Amino acid sequence: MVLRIDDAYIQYGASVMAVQGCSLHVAEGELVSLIGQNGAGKSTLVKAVMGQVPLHGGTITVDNRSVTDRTFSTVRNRISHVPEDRGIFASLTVGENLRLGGITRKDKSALAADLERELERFPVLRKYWSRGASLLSGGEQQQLAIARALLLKPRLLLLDEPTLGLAPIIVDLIFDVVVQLRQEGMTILLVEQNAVRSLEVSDRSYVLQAPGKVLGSGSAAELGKLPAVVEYLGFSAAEVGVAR
Amino acid sequence: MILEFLISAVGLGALYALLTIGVALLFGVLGLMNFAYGEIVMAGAFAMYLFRDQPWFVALLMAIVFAVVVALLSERLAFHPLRNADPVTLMIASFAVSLAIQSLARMTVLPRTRGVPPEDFLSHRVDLLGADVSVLDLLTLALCGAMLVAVAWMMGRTSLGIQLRAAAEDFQMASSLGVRANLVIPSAFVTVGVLAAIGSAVLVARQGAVSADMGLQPMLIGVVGAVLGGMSSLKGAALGGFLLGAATALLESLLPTDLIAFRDAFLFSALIVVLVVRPQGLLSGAKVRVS
Amino acid sequence: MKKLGPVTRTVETPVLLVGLVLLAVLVGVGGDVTIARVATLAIVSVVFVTGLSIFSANSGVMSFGHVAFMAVGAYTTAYLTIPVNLKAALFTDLPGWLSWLVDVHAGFLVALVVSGLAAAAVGVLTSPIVARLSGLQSGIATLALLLIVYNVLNSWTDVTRGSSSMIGIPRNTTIWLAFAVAAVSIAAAWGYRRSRSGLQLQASREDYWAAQASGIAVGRHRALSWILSAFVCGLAGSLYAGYLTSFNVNAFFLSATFAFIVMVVLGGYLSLSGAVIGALAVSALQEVLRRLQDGQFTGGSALPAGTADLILAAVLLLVLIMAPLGLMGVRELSLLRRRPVSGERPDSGVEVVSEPLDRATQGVARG
Amino acid sequence: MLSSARPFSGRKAILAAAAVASLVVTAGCSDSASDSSASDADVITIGFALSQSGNMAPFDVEPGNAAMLRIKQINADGGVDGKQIKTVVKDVRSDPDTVGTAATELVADGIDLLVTPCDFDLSAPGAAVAQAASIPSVSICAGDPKMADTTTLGDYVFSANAGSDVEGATGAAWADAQGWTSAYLLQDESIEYTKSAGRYFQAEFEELGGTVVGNDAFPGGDNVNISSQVARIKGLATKPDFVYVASWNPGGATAIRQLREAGVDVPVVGPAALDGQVLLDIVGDGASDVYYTGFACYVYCTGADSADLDTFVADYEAEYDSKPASSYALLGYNMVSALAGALADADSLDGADIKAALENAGPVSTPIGDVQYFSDTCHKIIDMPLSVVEVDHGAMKYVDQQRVDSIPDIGDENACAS
Amino acid sequence: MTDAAQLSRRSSVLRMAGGGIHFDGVKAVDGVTLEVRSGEVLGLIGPNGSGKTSTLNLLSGMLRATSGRIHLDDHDLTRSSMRQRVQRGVVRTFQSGRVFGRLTVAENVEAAALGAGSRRGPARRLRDEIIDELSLGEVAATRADSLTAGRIRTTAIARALAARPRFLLLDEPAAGQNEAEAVELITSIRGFARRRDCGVLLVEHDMSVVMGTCDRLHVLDSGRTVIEGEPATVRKDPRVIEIYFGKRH
Repeated sequence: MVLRIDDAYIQYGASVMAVQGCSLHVAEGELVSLIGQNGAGKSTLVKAVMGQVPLHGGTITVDNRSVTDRTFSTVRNRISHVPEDRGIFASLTVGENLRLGGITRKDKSALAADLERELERFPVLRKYWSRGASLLSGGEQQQLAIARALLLKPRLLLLDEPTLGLAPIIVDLIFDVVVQLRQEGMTILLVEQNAVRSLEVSDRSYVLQAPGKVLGSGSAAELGKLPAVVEYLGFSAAEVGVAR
Repeated sequence: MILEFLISAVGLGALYALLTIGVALLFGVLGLMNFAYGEIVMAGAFAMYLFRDQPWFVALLMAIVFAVVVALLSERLAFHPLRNADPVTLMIASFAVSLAIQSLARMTVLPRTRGVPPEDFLSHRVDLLGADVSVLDLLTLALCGAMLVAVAWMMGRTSLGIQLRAAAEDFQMASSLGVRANLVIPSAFVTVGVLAAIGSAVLVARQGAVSADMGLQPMLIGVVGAVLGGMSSLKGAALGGFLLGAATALLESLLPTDLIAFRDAFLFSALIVVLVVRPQGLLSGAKVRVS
Repeated sequence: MKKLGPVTRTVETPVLLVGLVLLAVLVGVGGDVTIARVATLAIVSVVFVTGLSIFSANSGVMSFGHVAFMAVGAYTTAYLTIPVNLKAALFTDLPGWLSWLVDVHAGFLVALVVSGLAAAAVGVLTSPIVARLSGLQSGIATLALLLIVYNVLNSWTDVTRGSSSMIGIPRNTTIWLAFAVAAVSIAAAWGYRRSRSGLQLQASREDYWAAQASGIAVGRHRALSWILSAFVCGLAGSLYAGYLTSFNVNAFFLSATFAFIVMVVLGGYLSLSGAVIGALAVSALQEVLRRLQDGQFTGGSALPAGTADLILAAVLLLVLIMAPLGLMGVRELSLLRRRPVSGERPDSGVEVVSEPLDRATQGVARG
Repeated sequence: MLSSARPFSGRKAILAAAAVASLVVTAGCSDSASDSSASDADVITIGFALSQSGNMAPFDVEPGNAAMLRIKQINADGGVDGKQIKTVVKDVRSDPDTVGTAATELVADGIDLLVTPCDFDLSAPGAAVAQAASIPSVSICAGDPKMADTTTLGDYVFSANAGSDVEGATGAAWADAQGWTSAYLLQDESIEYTKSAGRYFQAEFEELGGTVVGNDAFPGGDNVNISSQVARIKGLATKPDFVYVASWNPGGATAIRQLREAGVDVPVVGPAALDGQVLLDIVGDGASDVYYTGFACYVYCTGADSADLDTFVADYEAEYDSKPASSYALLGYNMVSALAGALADADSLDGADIKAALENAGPVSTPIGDVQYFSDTCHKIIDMPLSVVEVDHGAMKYVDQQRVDSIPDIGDENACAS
Repeated sequence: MTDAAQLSRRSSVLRMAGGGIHFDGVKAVDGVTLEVRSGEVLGLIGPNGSGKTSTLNLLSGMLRATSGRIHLDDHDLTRSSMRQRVQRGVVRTFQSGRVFGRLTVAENVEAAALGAGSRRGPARRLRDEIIDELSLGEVAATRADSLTAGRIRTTAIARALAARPRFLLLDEPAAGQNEAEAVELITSIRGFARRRDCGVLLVEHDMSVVMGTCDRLHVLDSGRTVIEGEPATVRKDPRVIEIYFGKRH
């Protein structure tokens, strides 16, 4: 199991619970999506995996190592995070941003090959290689963020709302890339509000309800049989099928 | 005469630019407007005094060592625990650090002003295109110019430079990509220590005096120059510092005798005017993107 | 909305603060001459930081230049209260257009008000700077203002006596007068805080662009609070001159600025209560440290000279590390129980937005 | 009714108030610690409010040490008229407010005489406190002429130094004695001391028949760059006989260094504030023909050949394990000699009697010769023998002793001028 | 009755003619002409970086146009500051809310009412009205930075309403909202546009919000106008499908 979250509790401030007893897992090569409304605790959970928010109960392990361990490092365990705000360094060029993606890697020749592959995948990045990243559009920045994350050669890729605020045509492109990565065997946890599209592409999905409780999980078809999930999402799995 | 003035003005500008980028670098990486910067310069100058009887390169080397050690100690003891603090808090903390280092220096090694004799070769004058120019002015220009180029190269081309700039922009993202805070922040302080030490060596060569409160001037120069340049880039900071130095030299040669005492008033009035006309600083685009 | 005795709520904080200052007065009156002196100077500091806080607590902009207003107040008081015959001896080289200064004379209360007005006039002249600048730029511009005023006072020897001390000012400041001015200043600061202008300025402190987008004339309100705070700081300068009877331009430079900043920051620079409590606490601490260093608590064995400065710097650092917004943060002193406002109970299904600590720097702390 | 106030829970508020109150009370109560046995008939108590820390400490520490040394000697010799001198010392941390507080405390303790810092601006708040209590105060070495003016701070205020007016005039007199007739005045604008040194130099030099061929100024302080001033000196049609640098350390030394580096090689003369090892270090081994009017020549200066000075230095070193670093130390030593002499003549330890005794005392014997200290119109020294010291290739050499018996009246209400 | 209130009775138009701005030589908005009328909702859509937010910034006065003119009826606003425009009734919101964090909700609203020129008494009455209308009563005395995300958005809208807007410029108000919330938002935007006879410019990505709310749509690409028209027409336009929706929709 690449990622396992067991009965996680995460607290904001003194009293507010953002995540209450959430459990989920992602197996090797799986594309798992985490869907739910704004405020359900999805991003909080991802940040907890990255160690950016403290865990108040339960465990999170990556490859059977607890992320709250003092010696645990997301970088050494090759967890790549594409945050909600993309985390692009606006004052650096596209090339410099990409260079940072592989900053910890020692295998320089393999890195060069990986970089070449990502530039094939995202031609726009090659085109704007020496341009300031701030001059890219939102969709281009998202591609840069994903490409940069891939240069870490991630064991686990955390994509937090990669389509937020993007034009529909870019949303399509991003989902295409996600599908492509899954075919390449990447292990991915995808956080999305767009439930329909997420269910479409994922092996399994978890539906999260505030405060960070799993309402149901499984494939699109399985979830469609859970009345609570259907009520919460506002549509049934059958409709997902229609959309597909 | 004109050439002499130019070389001296450009030399002073280069020295000020050097002092300014030290301040701007820490502000970029940590959001720290370091009022204790002058005390790092003072540490370097103290080494120049302590090793005044050694060859100049030994003294310079020791100045770098002393300044770097003081810079790193201030990071470890004061700014490290404040890494999560906002810029105003950091700035005020640096005030406290400045006071503490000054008091300590005065209580221990620098109770009074010390003199550092001039190096012989710096006192010579050379003929340059008909102008009688001092070696010190030429060296100031060359040394500070070389340091500026070196810093520009380091920030723009090396891996450390890219990491520093990335960390300056978004520390959390940088660290999740594997940029190590405990590498980047001390590196920034080391760089600042080296810059301050070079600055202190030039200052000592020009002034010959070392005292516990000598840091005030370089600190003011650095802070004012950095804000003048716009705080957004090291390039802007260097330009701000350079203009400050050149303006100082210009005022000193143009002001009549009975107004020379008001040099600072003229200088800082000009600064305020520049700030009011261009609040974003000299080298910063008119870009406003608000979401 | 729960009604909580509106009048009590309105005046509670200033009354408590004035009470605190009164406590300092009583300590001063009850103690020996040295205590009385320290207490009086502490109350003058209260007036100054109250003035400073009118600007910085409401606008959120730190000023390094307010000591210049204090200087203007002190010099004005000197000019108005030094006996005319002594003045004629002190200022022999006044330029012609200022020669009338030798003959003017005023009672101390008039001098006090005029000193405030003179400082306010400098405030009016400089208000476009703060109206236009924010953040660091503003901080540096105010620092530049201090450097300019210091340079002029220090160099315009014919008029300001330059680096020579201003002397022969009659002693008019009593501890009770200082207390009265402090009380009025606190009331004025509190009144401004709750005024239309104060509310709009606080809004701009929270978000400059959103305030602009709400039609708030940020520059105008900043200028207004700047001028009012200049007035109060001018009063502080006047009290200072009237108490010490002689002063030097160096009293209004960086070390004084640092001392006042320590007060305001220790107490909490976004809160009036913080400023007042900070001024009293730091004044008391300074005196304790002075005596400690002189050996009054350690049975006569004096500590190494300079220890007091070191301890002061260390205390400031510790407070900053433990409470970055100072002891009071943005709170005001209050004894009445109020409903908690620390956080809305989250509606089910909605994530609370306030971030745990500081998101941007969590990674740093880990690193 | 809405409030912008953030509630602050009652318990915390009380804690905060209690913390402030306890600090205030601690500050208040500790007072009983200082005992007051000053009115003891067999003891003369002198309060010292000096800067032992802060940026002005270098000016006060050595004169203070030397004063303590002299007091110890006097007490060992049986005291003043059989009375021992007792000292109470407070560090004023280079802060004018603290000077006032310390003076208030000392006066309350019942001192008979107050010694204030070596700087006019720091002395003034202390002198004002003593003046109000009719207790004489003596600045240990303030050089600003105003310090001694009975009309400025008051008639109980004295300075145990000659002042920059005397120093400037003495420099002029010595230059005139060398046969130099044209001077260039380089004026440091940073402090009053340097400004009046320049003014009185020019007045005396012109009175003696010399001409000041040029007059230039620089801002002074510790960031000195006089390249444009240098260019103007070098641009003069005829070289002046010498340059008078009315400045102080370290800025003055830096200015001289920059003059020499730029190739200005005429003699340089300056006031006593240039004195000290630091001048030698800053101008370096290459510089020569630099003169200043100091108080004495010892330790780092050779050629005075005075057994008295050697004894002073030896005693000082025996007491403090280091030699004095400037000639200001001697001023503190001499001051105590002067005070002891006057106190011996005083009718009582009443302030008015001590003041009268100070004004009427005769010349005081010091290691640099006899010095007449105070008169009833002039509360400082006029007839002070200044030692002209030459800086020559890394060494300081005694040249001559120079005195003036009066200073010119330049219309600035200086009570000591004639 | 104030002048502003009287004015809002008349139907009026906020118009940008040939507006443009460039940053570092890059034309962010290039000769865009559009107008919003009282009582209608105009949707401004387009791919990322197409100049939507810049257009909104030009209209609100946050940026000064480098070319073109902006008029409110007969008043030339091209050179007016953001504040002057607010006082004329052109009010914007921000994507992230940008409430005054350490002020209470009530103070947020009152400050905005004062900013738009109300005196103290009327400002407080207006504040209470708006707080009632948007059901913010129970959090009125709560600090805005401790509110929930939804309440922050509501507070930001309440603040905009306190300026008595005649034209409201909304910057992605539905960003990060679920569909139920978005539906609620549509209703309230349409509601206050009608009730207050207020013109609304809506910059939005969420097509369900845009389609459900807007009377007309204006589509931008690379800072230029692609098409303007009824939602149904725009939706079918081949150029819009090409650059924005993509072929799949």
